[in-house]
Amino acid sequence: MSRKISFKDAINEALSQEMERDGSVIVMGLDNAGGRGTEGQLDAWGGVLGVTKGLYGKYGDRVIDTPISESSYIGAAVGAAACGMRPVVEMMFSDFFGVCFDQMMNQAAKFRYMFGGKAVTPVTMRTCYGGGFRAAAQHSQVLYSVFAHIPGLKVVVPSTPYDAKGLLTQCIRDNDPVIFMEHKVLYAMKGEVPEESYTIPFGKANVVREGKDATIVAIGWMVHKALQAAQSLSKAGVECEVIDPRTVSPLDFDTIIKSVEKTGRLVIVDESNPRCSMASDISSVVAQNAFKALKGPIQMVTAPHTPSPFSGALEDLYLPSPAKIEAAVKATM
Amino acid sequence: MSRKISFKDAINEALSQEMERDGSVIVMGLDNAGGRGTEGQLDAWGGVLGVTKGLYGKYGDRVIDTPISESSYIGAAVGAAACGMRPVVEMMFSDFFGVCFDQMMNQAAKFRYMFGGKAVTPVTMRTCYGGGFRAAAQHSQVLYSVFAHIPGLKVVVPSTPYDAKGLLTQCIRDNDPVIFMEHKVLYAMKGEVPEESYTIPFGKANVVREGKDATIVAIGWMVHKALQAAQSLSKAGVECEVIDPRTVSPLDFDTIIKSVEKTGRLVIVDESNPRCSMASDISSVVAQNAFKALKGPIQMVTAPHTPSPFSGALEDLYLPSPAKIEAAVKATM
Amino acid sequence: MAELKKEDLLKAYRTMREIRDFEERVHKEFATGKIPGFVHLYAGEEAVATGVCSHLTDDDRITSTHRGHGHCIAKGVDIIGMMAEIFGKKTGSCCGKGGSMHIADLEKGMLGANGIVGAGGPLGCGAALAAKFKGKGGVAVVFFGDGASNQGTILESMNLANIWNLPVIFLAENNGYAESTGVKYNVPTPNIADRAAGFNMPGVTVDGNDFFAVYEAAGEAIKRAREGGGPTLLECKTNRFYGHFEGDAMTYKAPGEVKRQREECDCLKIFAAKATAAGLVTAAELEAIDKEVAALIDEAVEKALAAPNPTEADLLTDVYVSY
Amino acid sequence: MAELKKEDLLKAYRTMREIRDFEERVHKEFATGKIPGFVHLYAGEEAVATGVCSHLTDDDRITSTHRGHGHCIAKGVDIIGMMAEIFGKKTGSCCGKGGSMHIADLEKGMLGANGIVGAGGPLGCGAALAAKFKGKGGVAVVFFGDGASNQGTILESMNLANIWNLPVIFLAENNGYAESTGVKYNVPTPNIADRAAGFNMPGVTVDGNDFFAVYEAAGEAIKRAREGGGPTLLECKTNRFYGHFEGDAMTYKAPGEVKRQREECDCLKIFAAKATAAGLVTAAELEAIDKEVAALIDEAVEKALAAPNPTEADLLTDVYVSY
Ligand SMILES: Cc1ncc(C[n+]2csc(CCOP(=O)(O)OP(=O)(O)O)c2C)c(N)n1
Ligand SMILES: Cc1ncc(C[n+]2csc(CCOP(=O)(O)OP(=O)(O)O)c2C)c(N)n1
Ligand SMILES: [Mg+2]
Ligand SMILES: [Mg+2]
Repeated sequence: MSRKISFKDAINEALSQEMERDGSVIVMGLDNAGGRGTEGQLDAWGGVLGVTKGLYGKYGDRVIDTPISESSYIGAAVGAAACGMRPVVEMMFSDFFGVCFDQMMNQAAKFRYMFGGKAVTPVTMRTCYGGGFRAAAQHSQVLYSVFAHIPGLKVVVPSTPYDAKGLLTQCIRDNDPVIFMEHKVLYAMKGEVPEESYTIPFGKANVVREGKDATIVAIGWMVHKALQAAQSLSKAGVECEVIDPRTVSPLDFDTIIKSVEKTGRLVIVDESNPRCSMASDISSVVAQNAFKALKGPIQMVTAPHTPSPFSGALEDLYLPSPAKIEAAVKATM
Repeated sequence: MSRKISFKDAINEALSQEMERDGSVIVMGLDNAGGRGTEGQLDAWGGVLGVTKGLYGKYGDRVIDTPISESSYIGAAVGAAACGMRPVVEMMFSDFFGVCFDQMMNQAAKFRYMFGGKAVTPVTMRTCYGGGFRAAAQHSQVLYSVFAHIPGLKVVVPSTPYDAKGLLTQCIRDNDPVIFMEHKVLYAMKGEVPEESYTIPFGKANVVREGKDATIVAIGWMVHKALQAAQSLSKAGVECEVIDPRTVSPLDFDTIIKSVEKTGRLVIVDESNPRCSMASDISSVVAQNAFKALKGPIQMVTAPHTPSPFSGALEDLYLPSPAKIEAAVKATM
Repeated sequence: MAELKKEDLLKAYRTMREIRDFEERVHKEFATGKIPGFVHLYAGEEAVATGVCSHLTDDDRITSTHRGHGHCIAKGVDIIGMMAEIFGKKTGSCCGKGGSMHIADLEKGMLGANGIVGAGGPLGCGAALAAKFKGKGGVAVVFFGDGASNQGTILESMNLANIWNLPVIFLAENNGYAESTGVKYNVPTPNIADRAAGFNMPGVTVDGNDFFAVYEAAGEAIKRAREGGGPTLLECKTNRFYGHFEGDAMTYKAPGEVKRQREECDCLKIFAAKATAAGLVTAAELEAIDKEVAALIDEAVEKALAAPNPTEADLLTDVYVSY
Repeated sequence: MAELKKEDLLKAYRTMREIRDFEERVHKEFATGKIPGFVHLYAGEEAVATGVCSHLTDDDRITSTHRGHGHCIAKGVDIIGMMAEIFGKKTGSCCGKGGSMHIADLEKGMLGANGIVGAGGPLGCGAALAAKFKGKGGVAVVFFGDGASNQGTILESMNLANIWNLPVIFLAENNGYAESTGVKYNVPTPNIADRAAGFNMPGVTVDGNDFFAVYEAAGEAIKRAREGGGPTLLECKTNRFYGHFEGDAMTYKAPGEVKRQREECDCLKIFAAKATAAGLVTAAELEAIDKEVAALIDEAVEKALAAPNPTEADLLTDVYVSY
């Protein structure tokens, strides 16, 4: 495998291949084709950042543009999923889940349990998240910690084009509601991606780098920042193991605990706000299950308990950085 | 002080005294008076569980009944707060925040930061939460972990009538958006409450019981379950310190850490689902800051990663119980 | 009326009677403390669910509300399983995990009672979308109350349904109250159906206590939807005979209001009077049904009481298909 | 027109010119990469914000949208501070923490641009509620787009406003597009104002490129609101001259569409033509304003470029009043 494509194209390819493979897969979202009801071009946009571009040309009415009525169209995806379809519905920015949180938290997530195991709701909710675009407080949030808190949802956070394609394919074939979180900074990133379709199972972490001195767990975009830090630390003789959980619900605690049992040290890099975050979640589970193995306090590198600032000067300080990760690794020593 | 009143009446009294004291305090919610637009009695309900009963008679149009449009009426409370009022708005059950999550997460919580410190939004959102009523998956959730994740919100969870009155009074006088969470099981609970008005500051935990062998942090209804467990353990010679944080954002980590430094052991009792929960939050902060003091792994007693079941037979198994807390304390040993 | 065969009429009457007796019985059992949780009864509104669902097959879907027992029965959900569910038993429709507020049977096209007011609007649009893709003329019906008519989800769903030309009927059950608040306070127009025009769809208001009026209006709307003619807003004005939930003293109602409604607007009485007067069914036939239904409800309660609770093994299952 | 004094006209023209020049300049600066984040320009729609806000004082409040620069300027927000904010500078209206999508000035009654479509509906109702309690005739205006008209929050807010008889104007800025999607796809009725009847309020549609038409209709609605007559839905049909956001190639528009609109529907040209033809102002007076505004915008950009960034000390402040 040597073909390199972008994270964005990897997502597009997964969507296209699954639509080709299974007629019950439909794609829904704001401007997912674009140009409806205008005198200009149809399929003008492919979603606000162009991720679904070209699907309309191939699959026509199976690409459904929606009014700005997220409760209704996300809820419609949930309802259609409970009635035999496999919708992939786009929430433009994860911040906007606020306007339709009920359909996700109280409907999609709870059907199966409330109905005694008799509901199957294979809906995939794709959404773009995270900082780095100076998009300020309402377009930069991370929120997977909130989603993972909710039983009944699965939450997937890929960090590479390869994982994006394989995990999204798994989302679409999966029989549970899944939130698929695409970091906006990663869209342009290129990587090797096989042309044929493939799946990556949920709940299997990826050990991105092996090391014996400290374990760094990092999520989404943060995986790349952790790798930078690990490289720099390596020069100083500290070898970090970097683990990318890939899915945060379910989360592969086993791989993390095994690594901590080896290294005795843990840093978690999570772009979320800190309180009740994925970082605190992983920290608490490890502290409970690998208590004896820990040689020093677990360190969390997160955003502060503050909304995302607009100014680039502030956002750069707001986000976890390789320097902060390095410092955290040192603090575990 | 010897007058005993119920948790519900304590809340009602705080509302009434603050309405009396400050004309900018208004009360809003579904059927908060009740009987509007009918041929029957006015002030028929006082909210679904009767908490605001009688305020309409005293304060008339400052008690505002709302249509079932939570986004609009909660958002209106937020907007009115930003324009000089001090609304106390009721969200009947905390589960319903799903339909208006945006107004809370992206509006109320973020105004001040986004607007460079120039907004003041003194809105209090009262809501009823938690299990025990066989109210099933959509009327039993806890959700303070989700709210506490969000910078800009304060989250208050009283466990006694005394605290309910003092903390709610503080909420109303406070200049930030606050969520005030009332456990439905506690409404009927009686306790000593002074007649005059008083405030309890945010971020000051209450050491409900002193002990030297283990620290139990418990929230809301769970405080009472923890006390039961502590009493039973005391008979076996284990003396637990029981700490009620009272507010989970801000959270008084200092008091907890000091206690753990004394006892070396920590159990957190949190009615939430476990992932990215308040239990994991407290656990991670303590593990980081009292690492050396810990003599055994921190234990969390929470609900499982499962929606709330309806059947009483299941709900009793679902909720943290004194027996589970006892077992957890033993597991820290 | 002409369109309805005798067997159709008897079936409709049986359904309404089943709902009424089911609810009256749940009311009694609740008072004894044997039924846990929040319970909202549909008694008084039977003609609405029945008039609508008489037109539906198991392939058609409905979304329901917190007041869902009537919708279930009208959609053909097994009454024995329903009663067991409401008692929280393992043999219930949802294994005791859902209860009254989440009672469902997806195989019957009943997508669940719902504890969130207005949540059914989007879900019903989704069911209709699925039906549209299937292309076999299936429809969805969204039941919602006068109170729910103010929820943004319902309003925006009407617009969505129109834009997507979905085979969905928005069925407003206007029983005059949202909890303790009168519809006059919450809805500023004479009819909820007046909102339809803003979303470019037909809006119709009928007497919801008259099975025949509901049946006819629903038939038209459903036919139009099946034929690709898009959504309709159909409002049925009716009454609830019990409190908002069990335990509600109804002080917000005028003295004697329910009594008068029971006398003058009881859909079962109205049905019986019309159908016998037209010579389509006999009083004896209806009485026979009454007896059968009474026995069925007795059986349901007996079985529910005797049924086992779910056990610890059930607590953690059914969250995911796989995890 | 008669009602407007010369100074009012010149002030309105100045405001529209300020908005236009501000936006044209931001467009240019954005292209050089100096402006971070997402930026949505109001050019083309100036007559709407200006026609409405001409009736408002600092005690009246408005809620805005992602496309908020025009609303700010029309509401009297300081242009120097605005430009600095958009550049992310410490001297900005929001200390560089908000940016284009959250630009605000509460003292001027401008409750913020908003990154969440439809969020202003509830907030505006709240502002109107506060005004009602204050009892001094204050009003609130909720600006929202044709796309936002489908958001449940906007729809239910209209109902709420009616029930509570709030002094609020729902101001639909129909520029024909929600991002790349035409209003014909999203809104099934000829006018957005057609939705008003369902919520029992007046609904009016005017030419949003004609300052005078907007001014008059808004004046009536605002007067009614001030006098306790309740809410109005006022729709202004207009055009946006730039992409949805900066960087949008606008392939969804017909070739030449914007060019034609700039020629035929430019609200500044229309204003100038009407006002000079009526002999109320002279071309020279308008030109003088043009020059002053050009200088002001130059100054704003220069100051913004020269201003300092916020610093680490600013990162953690302004989350709470106290914590
Ligand atoms: C989002 C939400 N808000 C509020 C409630 C509480 N609640 C349950 S039923 C109800 C009244 C519903 O009135 P209506 O729609 O007329 O239905 P009815 O009870 O009359 O059948 C309310 C407010 C809820 N369950 N969900
Ligand atoms: C809740 C929410 N959904 C979607 C978006 C993305 N979005 C931003 S502007 C916009 C289009 C708005 O269209 P319209 O209301 O017509 O305003 P205009 O841009 O034309 O001024 C969309 C979909 C958002 N910001 N918030
Ligand atoms: Mg009702
Ligand atoms: Mg628009």
